[in-house]
Amino acid sequence: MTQTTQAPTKTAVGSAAARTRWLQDNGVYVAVGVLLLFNALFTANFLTLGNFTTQLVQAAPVLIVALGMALVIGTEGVDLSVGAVMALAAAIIPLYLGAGPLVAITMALVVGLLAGAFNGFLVARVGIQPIVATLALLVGGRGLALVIADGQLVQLHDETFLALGTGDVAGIPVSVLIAGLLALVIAGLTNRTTFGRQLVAIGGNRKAATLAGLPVNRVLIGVYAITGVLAAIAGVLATSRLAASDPADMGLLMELSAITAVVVGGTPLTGGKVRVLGTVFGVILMQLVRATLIKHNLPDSIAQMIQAAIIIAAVYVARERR
Amino acid sequence: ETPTTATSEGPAASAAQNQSAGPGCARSKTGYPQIDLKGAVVGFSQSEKEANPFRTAETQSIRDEAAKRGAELLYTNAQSDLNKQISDIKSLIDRGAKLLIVAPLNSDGLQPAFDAAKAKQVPVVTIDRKVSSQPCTDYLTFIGSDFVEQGKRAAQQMIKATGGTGKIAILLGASGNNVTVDRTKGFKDGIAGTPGLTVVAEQTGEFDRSKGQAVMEQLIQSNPDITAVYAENDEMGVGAVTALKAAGKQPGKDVKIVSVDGTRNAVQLLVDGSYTGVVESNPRFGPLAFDTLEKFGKGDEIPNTIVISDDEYDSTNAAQKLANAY
Amino acid sequence: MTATLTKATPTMAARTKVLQRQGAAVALVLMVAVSWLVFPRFGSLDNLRDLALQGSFLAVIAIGMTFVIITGGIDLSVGSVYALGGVLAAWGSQYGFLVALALPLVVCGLIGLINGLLIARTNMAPFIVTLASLLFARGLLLVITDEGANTYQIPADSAFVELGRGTVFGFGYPIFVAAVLAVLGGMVLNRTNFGQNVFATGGAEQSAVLLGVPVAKTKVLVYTMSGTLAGLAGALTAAYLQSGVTVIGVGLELDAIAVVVIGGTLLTGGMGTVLGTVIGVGLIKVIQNVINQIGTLDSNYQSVVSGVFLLIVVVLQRILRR
Amino acid sequence: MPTEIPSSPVIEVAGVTKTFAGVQALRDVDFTLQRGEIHALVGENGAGKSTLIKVLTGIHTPDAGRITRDGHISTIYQEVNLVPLMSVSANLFLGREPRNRFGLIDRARRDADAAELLRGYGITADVSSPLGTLAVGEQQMVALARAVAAEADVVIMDEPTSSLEPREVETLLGVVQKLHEEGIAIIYVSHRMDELYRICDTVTVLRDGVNVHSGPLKELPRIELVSLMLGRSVKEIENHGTTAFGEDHHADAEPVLEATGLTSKPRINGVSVAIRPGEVVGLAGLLGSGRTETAKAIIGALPIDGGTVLVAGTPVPRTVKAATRAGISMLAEDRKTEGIIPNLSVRENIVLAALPRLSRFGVTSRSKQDRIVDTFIKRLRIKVSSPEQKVAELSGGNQQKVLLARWLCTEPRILLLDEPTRGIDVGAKAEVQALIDELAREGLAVLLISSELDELLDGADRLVVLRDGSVAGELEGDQLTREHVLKAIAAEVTDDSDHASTH
Ligand SMILES: Nc1ncnc2c1ncn2[C@@H]1O[C@H](COP(=O)(O)OP(=O)(O)OP(=O)(O)O)[C@@H](O)[C@H]1O
Ligand SMILES: Nc1ncnc2c1ncn2[C@@H]1O[C@H](COP(=O)(O)OP(=O)(O)OP(=O)(O)O)[C@@H](O)[C@H]1O
Ligand SMILES: [Mg+2]
Ligand SMILES: [Mg+2]
Repeated sequence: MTQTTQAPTKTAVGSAAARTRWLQDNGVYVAVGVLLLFNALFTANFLTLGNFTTQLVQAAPVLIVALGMALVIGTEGVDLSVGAVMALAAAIIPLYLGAGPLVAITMALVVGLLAGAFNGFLVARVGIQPIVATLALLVGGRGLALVIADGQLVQLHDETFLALGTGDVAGIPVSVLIAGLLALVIAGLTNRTTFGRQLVAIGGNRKAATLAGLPVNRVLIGVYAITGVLAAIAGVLATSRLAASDPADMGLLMELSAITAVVVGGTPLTGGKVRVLGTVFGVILMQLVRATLIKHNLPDSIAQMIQAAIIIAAVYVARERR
Repeated sequence: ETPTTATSEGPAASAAQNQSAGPGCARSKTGYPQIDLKGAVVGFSQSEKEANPFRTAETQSIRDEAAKRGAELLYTNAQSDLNKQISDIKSLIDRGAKLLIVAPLNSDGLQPAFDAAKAKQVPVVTIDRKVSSQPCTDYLTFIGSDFVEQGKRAAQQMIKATGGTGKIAILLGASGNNVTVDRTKGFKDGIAGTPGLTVVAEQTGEFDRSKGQAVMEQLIQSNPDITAVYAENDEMGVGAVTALKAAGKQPGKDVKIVSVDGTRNAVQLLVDGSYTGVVESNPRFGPLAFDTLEKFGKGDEIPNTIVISDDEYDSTNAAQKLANAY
Repeated sequence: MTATLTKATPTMAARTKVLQRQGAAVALVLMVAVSWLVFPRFGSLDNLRDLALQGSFLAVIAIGMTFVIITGGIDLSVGSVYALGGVLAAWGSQYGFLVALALPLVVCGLIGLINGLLIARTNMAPFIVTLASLLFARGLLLVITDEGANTYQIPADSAFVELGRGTVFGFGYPIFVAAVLAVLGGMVLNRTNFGQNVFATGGAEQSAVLLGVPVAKTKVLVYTMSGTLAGLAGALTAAYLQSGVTVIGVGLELDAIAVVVIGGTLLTGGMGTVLGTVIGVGLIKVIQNVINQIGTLDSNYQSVVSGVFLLIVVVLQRILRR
Repeated sequence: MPTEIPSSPVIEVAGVTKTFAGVQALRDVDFTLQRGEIHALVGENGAGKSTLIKVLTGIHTPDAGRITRDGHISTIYQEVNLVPLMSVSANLFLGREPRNRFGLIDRARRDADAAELLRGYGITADVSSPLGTLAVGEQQMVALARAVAAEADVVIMDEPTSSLEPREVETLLGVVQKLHEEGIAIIYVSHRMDELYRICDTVTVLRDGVNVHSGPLKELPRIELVSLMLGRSVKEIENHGTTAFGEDHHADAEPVLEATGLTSKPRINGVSVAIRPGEVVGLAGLLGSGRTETAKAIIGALPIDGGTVLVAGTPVPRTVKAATRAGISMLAEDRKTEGIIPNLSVRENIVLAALPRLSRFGVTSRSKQDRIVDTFIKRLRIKVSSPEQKVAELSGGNQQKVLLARWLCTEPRILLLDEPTRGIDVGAKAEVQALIDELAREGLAVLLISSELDELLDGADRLVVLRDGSVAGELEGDQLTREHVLKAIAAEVTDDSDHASTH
């Protein structure tokens, strides 16, 4: 029963390790670059301003949701209810649009805040695991939205409100601008504030964070509330772009898109780390993948399989080594 | 054969015609008991949430007609879950339904439910979607549109509107859905004889407005020369209008849009001039379904397939028929 | 004195523990009793048979999910794999019973195996790996069915149909399949070394490695199992429906996760029972059935009621556990 | 089997090197374990002991070098590595469960065997309850029982006694002796000199990942061993005693902390402790006597059924946050699950509790953080490659120092230290002890929990002895002797004998 282990030669290991480490941190940027290059070469009319605007506009709501999702994932949680919250926000808009767009938007955001805070309460105070706690709202939330809207899609005509979806500031679409600003705010929040650092500490080791006297419950409720508000913002923007309140389909499967983007962007699902820029690029990557598949007119079957492969490849590169 | 007049929804276009050439189905053949509609318990199994105009109108039509004829209506909704629809139907029978109207979620897979109905001698009328089981034995008859025909009519509208030349993008319905398959087939067959029309892209918009819009936005960027869009339901068509406008196109003029359904939103766009044509998919099954059950009860022969007549909207008639849209 | 005290405490603790563990069972018994009283038809043999049959397909999937979740993982692919299994079985039925049964088991098992290998060998998060295979399995299904245009029918007289439609005392075969699998699953989990490894892997992965538990192998096995069982459930469903319906299984993964969690299995891993899962299936199906019994409920309210109910069950369970 | 020393090695290591992300943990290490010997492996925190062990057992693959193993190795790792949610008996027999004739696990027999086995280690806990409900020390004993029962040729113990009480240490040393008699070779890692000299034959000293000495232990004077470990001259070290505590402190008259009647069934029952500023109060007691619970109850981390906590006469609300704000800090016993945030850097771990103080309007100040972190890394001599290194990559002892720093930078008035020197090497231990001393002199009130009696006797001005969750006695001044404490702790055992009780 004698075993002898001979170690591999050292130098090869060292440089390879450095390379994988670099890829791990920057994989998502590389992937976006590669995809851009591919499209520039093989996709007709790709390099136009209009096209880039389209991609950004489509990505904006996903990004806004993904930013919140990144925070939740940073606390070692997950929020499955974001799509339902978008639907709730969409259902609220027509109810209050009569009183002016500002009122309608405020009400939608308040509902998002309440929904998020409710999730946070379940997770932090009642101690229910995030997936299940938010699953309840995923199941019930959309139903509630449909009840509020009486199951109907409502065409919207308020010009000011619709401008959110179609207007631009200095050539930049309003929704893209908002998404960009929110990305900056969330980046600042995670990296520069007590709240942000406490958030990752809680995700890293909740018991230790509690014993260190951190306001664990407050932070958790705060994080879910922020996520709820962000989802509501995304719901408002998507609604205005659609020019209709459509609670049946608004944000359907958004939770999975957002989680995918966050994870592809290098934020581990195990918590304790939030990568905001990575999330932004994760969203862009998934958007480009979808665009590429549509533009090359691939059938749905192949498109789904290619998406699966790309998700695996991106996460494989960015995974944490043991 | 019998054109029914006025449903609660206004002037109905729900004339029916017997399309089956073979022998019909009579009660004597099945040995089912006679049931008087008045006071009878009728079960209705809806397939998905009433979250789109078609389903809303469909359910409402059945409810109204049941009330009108003094039948007691039991209602279930399968929430897009096939297994749930099977238990729904079983539970309707269990709760005492003597007659059944089923809007199948899918063409296949309802056999266990039909078997249960057969065992209890409950006649089943399926509406809006034809199932692959045996008429007269597994179920009584099917009342609904011919989806392939709808596709063909959309193709004809398209040919007329484009003058027979153009590049078409198709916004497909949800993958794996028979409606998608049939409407695609009908449309492609319909344009087959017109070499000037080519399909440059076909992508799924999952019957959803925002997905339709998103896909259209992508397609119009990569294929700016698209001159026509065939959307397999109105919602995607309306989404496409929004996308085209945002891309600086004039839908209805630069880009012709034809879709299937007949919802108020689409017909309104047609009135406004940003749409080209709509082929109706008539959801008002109530009168026909109850007529059929009544006739069956009386002992008349029922055809295997009853096609509900679908209207058509184009720029010439949209304004006057707007009230008909649902 | 001390002796009696120390003796008394454990039994009392044991008693409360039983109550805590069986929280879901208590809820189920209450639910059934109330439904029976309120809705006379609930207790009819036909209704109960249908309830059991509907539950059996979900139960087969959820048993596999229980193992996965106890290892601290999650399998989002089961819904798609289930649908794929059904299509494969229907296609295979033209070559006889054996092919119809074996083909879905092998292919779906393989998808599970790939899930397991990716998760165990590359340290990628189960959530994301199985999310990708959710897409992949759907894509594959669409390829096989010509983008969903083909639905394979199973001849009504084939022996395979009997597997789904046959009954003993009116109770369908799938119920017995699920029951046998539940008993086997419980036995494997509690009475075999593999089962212990499953607990150890989920309870403390690092420690399990140091304790000599074959963690990677265990993970590969549970995902393979989950895939195979989802395929089996699909095959049973196809036999029952007499066709390989393509549109089934959407969102089924969430149902499976919900019942496992309702059954008391910890989503963080390390703890759980197959019996609990079966009880969870019972609860969900009874709720659905009761919503149907009410009959007049607007379809939009149905999801609200389901969501609220899910919430009540998990909150109750959480409170009992304290 | 009698002890004969055959000279064939069971483990032979040649030229092993292991590097972690920039840190060279082992450098060209040679190491030989002879059949049947007890080999001490010593060195400062972060010297590479645990790494060497993990290389030996195959957990880590070395970058270079050759390892030859002959026989089965069984290991007790430094941090308890069992599965808390599984039952005690399942943990004990994981991987070699007793089977019935159908090949299924025989649970009744497993429980019976486990209970039987553990009785030999003085543990009477319910073997079917989850392991996590046992105290850390008891878990350590379970790990020991498991390792020993595995019938190995080599047993490796990485700081097995760091969370054990004197009584359990005796049990453990007894077990080691028995294994030795059976001819099993043992690698024994510990920072406790007494134990090493009592049982070990040979010693290997690691310093900064290098093997600086291997040879017989008995011939090596204690002071020389320490000098080898620290890399300092013998003279420098001679100035230190066994512990680095100074003389008694001058405490104020009024207690800053008054905890009265703390009760949390069933763990503690009416415990009262008062500490004055500048005073170090020790908490003594057997494993499971409720010391950790007392500390946790004081800081609000344990729900209590009764009792009050006053800081400077004002009641403190029952949350950790409120207690922290009132000036109480606690260094938790289990640094892995209750201390470090593994993903975060050393800097972030240190400033964690003090963040609000280092921020303005919720926005953190990096420069303030860096200043504090630098100060503490220097003051506590924390061995890091940079403050931005992940704390999980530090050695156990250095992690402990990071946690101490975390609490010190909150500038507390009352410091609860639960096993502050657990797993800390001699050098660092002296530093920590000196630090406690200094803090007390600066006016801090310190509650010191330690399983090392010497540390308590030297460090504390007053001792509160716990037994079964209640105060069994208080010792002060002259009474602070080994005998008095042992008597108070073990009253239960000695009650029947003719020894007098403490008070
Ligand atoms: N997984 C790891 N990643 C990075 N660095 C590591 C890792 N494990 C150990 N190290 C580093 O290797 C060095 C040796 O650590 P090791 O745990 O072997 O020390 P030790 O001698 O056991 O110390 P202690 O007495 O504190 O337990 C330390 O500098 C430590 O930071
Ligand atoms: N989580 C828990 N659940 C149930 N019992 C526990 C738990 N933690 C500790 N105990 C029990 O409570 C008693 C007191 O444990 P505690 O950890 O306070 O002892 P201690 O005096 O601090 O000993 P040490 O810290 O040296 O291990 C022990 O009998 C232990 O088994
Ligand atoms: Mg160590
Ligand atoms: Mg303790």
